[in-house]
Amino acid sequence: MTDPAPLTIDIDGWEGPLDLLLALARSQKVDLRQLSILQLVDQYLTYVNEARELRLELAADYLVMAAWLAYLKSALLLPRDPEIEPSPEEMALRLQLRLERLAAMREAGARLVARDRLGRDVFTRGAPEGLKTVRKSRWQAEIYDLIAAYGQISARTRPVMHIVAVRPVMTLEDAIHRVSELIGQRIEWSTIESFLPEDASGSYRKSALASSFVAALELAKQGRVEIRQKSAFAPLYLRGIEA
Amino acid sequence: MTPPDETMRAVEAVLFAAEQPLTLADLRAYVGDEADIVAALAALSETYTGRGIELVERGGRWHFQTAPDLANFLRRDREDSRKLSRAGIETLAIIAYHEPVTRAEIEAIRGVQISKGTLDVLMEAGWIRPAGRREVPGRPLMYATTPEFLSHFGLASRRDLPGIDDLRAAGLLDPVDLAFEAAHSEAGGGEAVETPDEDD
Amino acid sequence: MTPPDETMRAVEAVLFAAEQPLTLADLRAYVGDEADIVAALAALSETYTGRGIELVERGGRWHFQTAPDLANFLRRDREDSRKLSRAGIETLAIIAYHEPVTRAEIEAIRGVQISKGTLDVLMEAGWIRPAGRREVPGRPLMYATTPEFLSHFGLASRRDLPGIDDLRAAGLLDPVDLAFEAAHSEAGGGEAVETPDEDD
Repeated sequence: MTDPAPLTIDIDGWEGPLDLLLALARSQKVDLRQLSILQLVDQYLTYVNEARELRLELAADYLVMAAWLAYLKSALLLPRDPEIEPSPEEMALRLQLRLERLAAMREAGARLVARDRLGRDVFTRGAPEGLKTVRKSRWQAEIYDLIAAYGQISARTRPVMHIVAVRPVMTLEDAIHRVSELIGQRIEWSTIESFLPEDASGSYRKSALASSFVAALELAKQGRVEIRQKSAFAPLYLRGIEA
Repeated sequence: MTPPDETMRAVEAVLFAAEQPLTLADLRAYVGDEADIVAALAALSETYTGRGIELVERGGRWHFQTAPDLANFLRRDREDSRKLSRAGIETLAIIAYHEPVTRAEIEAIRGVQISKGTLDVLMEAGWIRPAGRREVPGRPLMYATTPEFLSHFGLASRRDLPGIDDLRAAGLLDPVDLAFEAAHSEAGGGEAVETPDEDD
Repeated sequence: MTPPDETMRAVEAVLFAAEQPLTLADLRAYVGDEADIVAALAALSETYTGRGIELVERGGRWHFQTAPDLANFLRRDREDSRKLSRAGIETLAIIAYHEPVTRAEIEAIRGVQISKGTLDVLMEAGWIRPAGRREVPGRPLMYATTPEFLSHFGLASRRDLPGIDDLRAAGLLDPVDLAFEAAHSEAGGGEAVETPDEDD
């Protein structure tokens, strides 16, 4: 194996084994497609050995690559064993394809950053006036919304006149008069409902019931009526007190 | 027109990229002492005559600017259609019915405070305008509607706004709670409340 | 040279005043729908040929910039704040030439893991962006370049990437597996190592 120009050992300069391999491949000064993989393997192994002699700490992935390359080299040199898959040639081809791709991208990156770059080589206007977007709102409202809103405000805030319709009610006076008249005829306990007019219905009946109840309380206070109720919401019974 | 020479191109590029107007000395510092900056500026100035951009000198400093007559192209209006808020429509209604009216008066009628933004929106819409000051302590500003208000709402004049009686007839004055009670008691079979004319 | 008409002047002024490159749609929004913007751009482009300023299209967006050959007059002496690491340059190139591409695919090409900061720096510069997920197990994020990338590197489109046609023709943008299959089947599995027949 011809030893290529010795590389200076600078392990920190490489971004991994593939990067180092590419640099070594370049030192063969051939198109990567003409690359001698065996020579590359030797170059790599030499490099790693030198680094070890210098007691440099080598990252594990460099050593893994070294082991794999050593295996590849022996496989390439030994008589072919058709049982082994993939074949050493295939492994070597894959390595070469990877190196080609890395080299291509490395070169592309270099060409890219060498272009005339905005803010470095070419410049946009230093003090542009700027463009304005004037955002205008076109407000929507219909005449109905306007009128309805005013109606609602008026309804909400105008002094409300309460017109109480003529309601069919039994006044307290009527109820007192009625209950005191009827009670004279009832010696037995009678429900308060039995004191209501028979034709009373609806809200008039409710009114009559309420007034009759208050009338009963008033008459009880006067000592003219007794009231009995077994429990809350149970029927309310009235009976006259004999004078 | 002068064909661009190197100095002229350099002056053009330097002025274009500059963040501030540049003096002759500034230009020399970039382009070089030997160059005939003055001639380049004159040639550029001529080149840009009648174009969208012009080269101008203000107090010994040179810069490019867009041609003043094109200012209208440098802004673009974007119209968004937006619905007026409830506060907005109510405030507008009060102003329309009561104008001229102060903010405090609007609040008294509405029974709710109005934010400054509400009046701003109505002003931006072009529907209201300041209309003098009320001659009371503090001289508050009064507001009134505009001709745009009338045309937007299709009114020939403010007299076309329906009056209170019209509103009542249209059922628009029904207090919400009264209507509720009516509906409620009807459902309960009673005939308690005088049914307000709800029918349209 | 075309004498400047109104549209041309307006387009010139709008592009001049803009803080960002503008698309045709942007220009239409400012200059008007009826105007023949494309013709105005072509005329302007011609007018500015050979001048200190040039009109360029980058990824469908137009802007004025100084002519590249005048860089020596303009180069500012602040250090290039966007100095990229070698890893950054390679990663950017891989994304630009392969987009959309996942992190694992970038790492496969470079043979090393990408440190987290590398993608961050490119993203912060506004040159790359996440571009969906690859529909494979793990659904890895893909990356692609941005319009700012094209502007910054002076590319009208990705087709302008240096050497991209040659790289594609040589199969160098295909994954190793694909290239391997091709080379292997052509060579019939024989002595493919030293001279794989890659040329199309």
